[in-house]
Amino acid sequence: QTRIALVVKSLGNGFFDAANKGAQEAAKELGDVEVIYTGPTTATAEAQIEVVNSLIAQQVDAIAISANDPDALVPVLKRAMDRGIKVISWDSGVAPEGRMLHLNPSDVNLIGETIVKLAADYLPEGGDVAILSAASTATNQNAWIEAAKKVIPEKYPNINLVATVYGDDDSVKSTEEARGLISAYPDLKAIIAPTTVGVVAAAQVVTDQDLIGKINVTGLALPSEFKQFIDNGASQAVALWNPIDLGYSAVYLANALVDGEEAKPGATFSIGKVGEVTLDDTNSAAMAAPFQFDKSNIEEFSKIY
Amino acid sequence: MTETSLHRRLPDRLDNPLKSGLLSWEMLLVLVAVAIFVANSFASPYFLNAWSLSDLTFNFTEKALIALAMALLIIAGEIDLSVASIIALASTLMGLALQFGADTPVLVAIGVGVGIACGAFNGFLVTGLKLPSIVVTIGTMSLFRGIAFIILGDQSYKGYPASFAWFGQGYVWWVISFELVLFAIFAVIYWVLLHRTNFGRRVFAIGNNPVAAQFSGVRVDRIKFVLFCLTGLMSGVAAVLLTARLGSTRPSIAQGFELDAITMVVLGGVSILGGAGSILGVVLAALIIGLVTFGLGLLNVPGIVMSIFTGALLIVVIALPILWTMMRERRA
Amino acid sequence: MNRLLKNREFWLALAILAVIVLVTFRFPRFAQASNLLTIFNDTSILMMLALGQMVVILTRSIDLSMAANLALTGMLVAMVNAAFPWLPIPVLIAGCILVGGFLGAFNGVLVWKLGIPPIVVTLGTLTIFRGLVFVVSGGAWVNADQMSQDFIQLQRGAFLGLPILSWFAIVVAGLMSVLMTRTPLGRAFYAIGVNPTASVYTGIDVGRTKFLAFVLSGAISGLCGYLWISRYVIASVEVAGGYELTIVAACVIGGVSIAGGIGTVAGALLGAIFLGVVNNALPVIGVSPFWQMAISGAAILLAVVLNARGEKSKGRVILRSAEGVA
Amino acid sequence: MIDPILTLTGISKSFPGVRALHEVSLELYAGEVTALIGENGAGKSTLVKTMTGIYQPDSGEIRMGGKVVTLPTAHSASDVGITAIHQETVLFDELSVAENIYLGHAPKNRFGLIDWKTMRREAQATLDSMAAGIDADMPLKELGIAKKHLVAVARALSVDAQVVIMDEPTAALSQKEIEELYVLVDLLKQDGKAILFISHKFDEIYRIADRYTVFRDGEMVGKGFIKQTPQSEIVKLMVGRSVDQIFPPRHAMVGERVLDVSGLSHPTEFRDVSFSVRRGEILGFYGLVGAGRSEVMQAVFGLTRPSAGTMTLAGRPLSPRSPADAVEAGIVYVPEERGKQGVITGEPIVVNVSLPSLKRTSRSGFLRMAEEFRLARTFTERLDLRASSLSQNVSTLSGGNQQKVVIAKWLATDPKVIILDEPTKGIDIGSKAAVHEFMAELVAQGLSVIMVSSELPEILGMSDRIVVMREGLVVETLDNVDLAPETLVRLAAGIAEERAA
Ligand SMILES: Nc1ncnc2c1ncn2[C@@H]1O[C@H](COP(=O)(O)OP(=O)(O)OP(=O)(O)O)[C@@H](O)[C@H]1O
Ligand SMILES: Nc1ncnc2c1ncn2[C@@H]1O[C@H](COP(=O)(O)OP(=O)(O)OP(=O)(O)O)[C@@H](O)[C@H]1O
Ligand SMILES: [Mg+2]
Ligand SMILES: [Mg+2]
Repeated sequence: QTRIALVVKSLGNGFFDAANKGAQEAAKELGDVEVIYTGPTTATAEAQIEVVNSLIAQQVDAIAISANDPDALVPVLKRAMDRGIKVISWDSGVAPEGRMLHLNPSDVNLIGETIVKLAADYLPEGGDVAILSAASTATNQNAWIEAAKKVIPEKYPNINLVATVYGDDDSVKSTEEARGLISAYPDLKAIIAPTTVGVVAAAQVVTDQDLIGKINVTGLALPSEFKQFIDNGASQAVALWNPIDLGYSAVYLANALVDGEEAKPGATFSIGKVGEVTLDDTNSAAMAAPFQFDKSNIEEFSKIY
Repeated sequence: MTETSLHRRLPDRLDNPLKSGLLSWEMLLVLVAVAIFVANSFASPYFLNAWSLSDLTFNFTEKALIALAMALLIIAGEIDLSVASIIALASTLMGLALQFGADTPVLVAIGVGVGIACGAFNGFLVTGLKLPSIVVTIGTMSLFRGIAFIILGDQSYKGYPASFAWFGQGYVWWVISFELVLFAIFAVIYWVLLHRTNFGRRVFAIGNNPVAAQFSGVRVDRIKFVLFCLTGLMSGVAAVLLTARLGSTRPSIAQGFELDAITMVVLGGVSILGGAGSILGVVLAALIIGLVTFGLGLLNVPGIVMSIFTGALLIVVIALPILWTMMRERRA
Repeated sequence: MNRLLKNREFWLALAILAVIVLVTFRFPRFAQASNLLTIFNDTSILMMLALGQMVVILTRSIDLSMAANLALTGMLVAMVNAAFPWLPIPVLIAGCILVGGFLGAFNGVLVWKLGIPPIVVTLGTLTIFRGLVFVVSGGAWVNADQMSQDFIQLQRGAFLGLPILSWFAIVVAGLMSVLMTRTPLGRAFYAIGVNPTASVYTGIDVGRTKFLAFVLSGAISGLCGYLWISRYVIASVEVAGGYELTIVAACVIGGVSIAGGIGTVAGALLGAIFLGVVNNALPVIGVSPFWQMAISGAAILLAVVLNARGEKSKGRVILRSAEGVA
Repeated sequence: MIDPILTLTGISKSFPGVRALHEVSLELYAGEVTALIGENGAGKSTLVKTMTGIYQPDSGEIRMGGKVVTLPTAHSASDVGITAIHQETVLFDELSVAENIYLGHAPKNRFGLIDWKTMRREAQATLDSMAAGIDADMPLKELGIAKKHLVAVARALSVDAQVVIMDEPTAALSQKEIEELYVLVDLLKQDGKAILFISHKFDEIYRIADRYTVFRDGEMVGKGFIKQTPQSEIVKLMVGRSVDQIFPPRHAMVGERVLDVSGLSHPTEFRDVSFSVRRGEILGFYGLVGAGRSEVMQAVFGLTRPSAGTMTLAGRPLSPRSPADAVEAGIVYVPEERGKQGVITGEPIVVNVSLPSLKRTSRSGFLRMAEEFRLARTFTERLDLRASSLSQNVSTLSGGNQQKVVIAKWLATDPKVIILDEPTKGIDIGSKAAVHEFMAELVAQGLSVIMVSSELPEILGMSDRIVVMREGLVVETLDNVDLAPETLVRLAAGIAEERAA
């Protein structure tokens, strides 16, 4: 039997629970694969290292991790690889030397562009926007924000990014930061929150302060958690990839490595119903473009994840 | 006094030290540790493996190093809640030095030096300005980590040299890691310091009764100051190890370490009111916490569930002797 | 006048005013009534918690389990609301206060009957309560979409122009100030902090009074559990993680002496507001959020140093000429 | 004959190791003052505490107006009408004077809330009726010890009680304040209250008491009407032996000056204190409790920094910044509060004794237990310490033996000057004599001794010279030859001065 550990940033997060659903599905399809869904309860690198340590001791066959820190986990994951464990990262990656391949939920540049586009689409005249991110150490968010900053002058010159703040994926901190943005930038037109925790907090603040219609909250959100804010108009549209597919793919990739396939630039892996992915020269692969949710489809998707 | 008075000879002690040693707190902790060890071996087939056991030690050595010095501080009746923040600041400044091309010895010196400086700052506020240590270190806890945030913001430092990484990842021999060896050495040093030197004797005296200790000519403030510096020093050492183990620095490093270290100290039989405790107890408590966490980890039980166990252990272990004497008194 | 200058609360209020004025120079909109009311509303929960903590600290104890208590009652009430959305909110709030009070009573009994130091008791229950959050919820979060609208909206309604949440803080502060200044129990909290031995001579049961202080802080934590969850509309294991020390910090800044016996309702409120203003003012004047932590740390230290200056006992007064000026 | 208001019968109370009260009885009558007399430690205060609900008697019965009452808390005592001024000040520094008076029985308004206005008014009225000259709004911590005592008196009077107990109420008061207290006692008598008055001062007792009861070693040994009993008889009852205490003969040769103190001052505690001690001399410090003698000694010992003044020890200037400095220079201090300042309870005898001498018993900083035991044995056996072993915890020793541990600790450091603050306070008569003998031996060996004591016989019996202090000032330094006890009492209480004025 192949044992694959799906390590997440923190337990309890709806996004990761959905990913686990996909992972279990993949395990069933592959047969003879057991998925161990685990992670710390606090989203810190140190806690995740303890989890990885115990997985190494259990001699699992593969670890698929969404990391709380791109660098701090490298040494322990290296040690895992030294002990013959296949290591991949997904969602939030680790530095290349700490994993064999990385599965991006989507193309980094594409996400960066999408989150800007979501705001710009509803701001024909342009205006001030601000970003409310997760932890300042979050790999994927930082990459997306970089990409977004690059795309603004090229494609959306009338969008003015005034600030980037960090809510640490903590609802209190995110709420406070959102309030801070609103009071510091009276002309703010949109808040972009590329994190499922932050986007809910920001939308709640906008709702509470009666700013619906004045400030549009957008970013990456889980439809089931976010539906009410599309409904009440605090947000016009948000985007996200399918976390179920993400977990599903991570298990497929990990299993492929366990079966002896090699992760090298240009290699192609097939992932069941999702199709196939090809590794780029940093051994990363990207899944589909983010999917957009608005009034027309949120109802339907909120029932799925 | 006068020639006529007949002196009775006072014996050194009445009871056999061996016997009282067997009935001690440490003995209880040893039994608990052995029981958990055996339980773990039965619960998981992966537990009894040299490498597993070696990996296990990484989970607690840094906290336990701090706990050694914290034990002395708590025995003296003070406390330091800022230790985790000292780690963050020391690590950040090491990372900063790295950007300027510092090599391994310099990095270590900076980590340890910053630790001592932070400890001295705490010590000055407590002994110089006569402020309660608990509120002082709640303040410096924010201050030290806050400075780390100011320096680093959302950035991180990485690219520590391999020779530096050895401190947190290297093995001295076979499965014996450098961290473990260092912890063993420090445990012995602190044991000697607390139980076999004048300094340790005075620490106990201060904790038992700071007023009487001062009235007996003990330089209470000076000793407390040194203890804060020692706690800072150990936080600096822990910062070196942790930074080396993670291979990178973020300002959020070592979050929550302070309460874990204090839990080890209290579970180790050190009285939070000061005046009593032993290094052996603290080492055993660290081991117990490490064993339980790792054992549950092998069963993929989340760490937080284990915190219920530690919390309950903490209370039960202190309540039991009290209940015991209460029951005996009632019977009498 | 002389009395006023010796008054800690007066100086703290002045400090807060100074911060507001300074920020307003850079940023006129800051001092607008609406913004100040928002800050007040944002700080409401911390204010209530600080009041609960103050009572415990007055009795020479400390309650490190308040945040974990809040998280546990918060998770419970969120789960109950998700399962039985028809239960009226006042019933839920009463339930929260009861559950929180019960958890506080657990602390209190250990302190009272077994004489275990409060810091050890609450360090233990801090981890136990938080672990229980995970156990009762199975680690799953309760999200906004699972909560009823009443549950979320209650504190957001307005009364006389103020959000209900602010009213909660005002009512709690009012009740607490009556309790602390006008009832024997309130005075007993002070008395056992100032001089436990003498308290016995005046007929105060020291252990029982401490127990009641823990029940009170627990009940307030429970109430805040509901308010917190419905405010941030998410219940998770991590709720208010590390907040216990923020609560203590608010008290310390507000001039509550960790040695017991000294502290007022106004002081604790101002301490909480000070933290609120600092946290709110920094982003507004464009100070990087990364400065927040260091600044609140420095503020705590400053407050401790200043309060200690005021408190420093001048020893006994033997010389007649020195009487009254001590 | 009238019936007593309050009757105690067969009251016993033991503490671990001490039998404080054994089958004692007591009656108090309306409109009369009963004096309770007994040596230190006779059990007087313990009885007061059992009558006010602070201690629970092990056996015995308390009747109030003929009915048996139980007093589980201090509240229940004031409910049945018993109030007390306790010996130690049991007040609250951080609270206002008014609240100190009314804590626990504050007036309430119709909503059941504390009525501060009434409370302040009534507190002020009570204070004014005593001519105390205290503002009820003041924080208590701003008052001196005498005024604090007046607040304690006011507190007792604020309870509407039939029985008023006063445990050494005059100990810290000046003569003028004492006179006012007498007036107050008379008023209470006229009101028909029963008063229990505890005092060591016979002039006082003969002045205001109607009856007396004498305790010795926790037992009631006699009672009667004061007017019909001569003082000598009462004293005989008290001590159970002839009055003259035997003090050891002195063979010391008084030599050159060892310690010189001049102009020592402190902002609030004492001013312009000067004295000197010679080799082989015992210098006595006399004064009422709270005269500031301890504070002066603690400044000499480096615990507090004086604001002015100089000290020289054996010709060399001395300015200790800490007790450690003082010990190194050769000055040691046996504090008044043994439990809090003297011994480290929770540690064994040997550790207590060796603590200041660790430098000598250790080798390069490492402990040598054998050396410590040798040192501890040498000095504790010299003092004839009663203990089962040197590893016995000091907290299990009796007060006198604890005192011996403290003295042993200091002798081991080989000091030049030893300061003893109330060295025989709370020590049984046998041990007292031992301590006195030992002091004589110390000076015979060439040490200088400073002895702070509030006990007249001790001061007169032991000292070569006597410094008298009052309210933080040195009033007089006298050679102890043919001194009348009255002279000292007058100086200490300030009577002479007031007459002159
Ligand atoms: N709480 C206590 N624990 C142990 N022993 C006590 C306690 N209180 C009093 N004692 C002992 O009981 C005995 C009687 O003490 P008490 O205070 O009643 O004496 P007293 O007659 O009031 O003396 P004084 O005149 O000095 O005030 C003493 O031996 C004392 O040491
Ligand atoms: N201002 C005060 N408030 C409360 N208690 C006081 C005050 N001043 C003195 N006391 C108490 O009175 C006792 C004696 O006071 P102090 O030591 O200052 O006087 P002293 O002259 O040294 O008397 P002695 O040493 O003979 O008791 C102490 O137990 C102290 O606690
Ligand atoms: Mg007495
Ligand atoms: Mg004294």
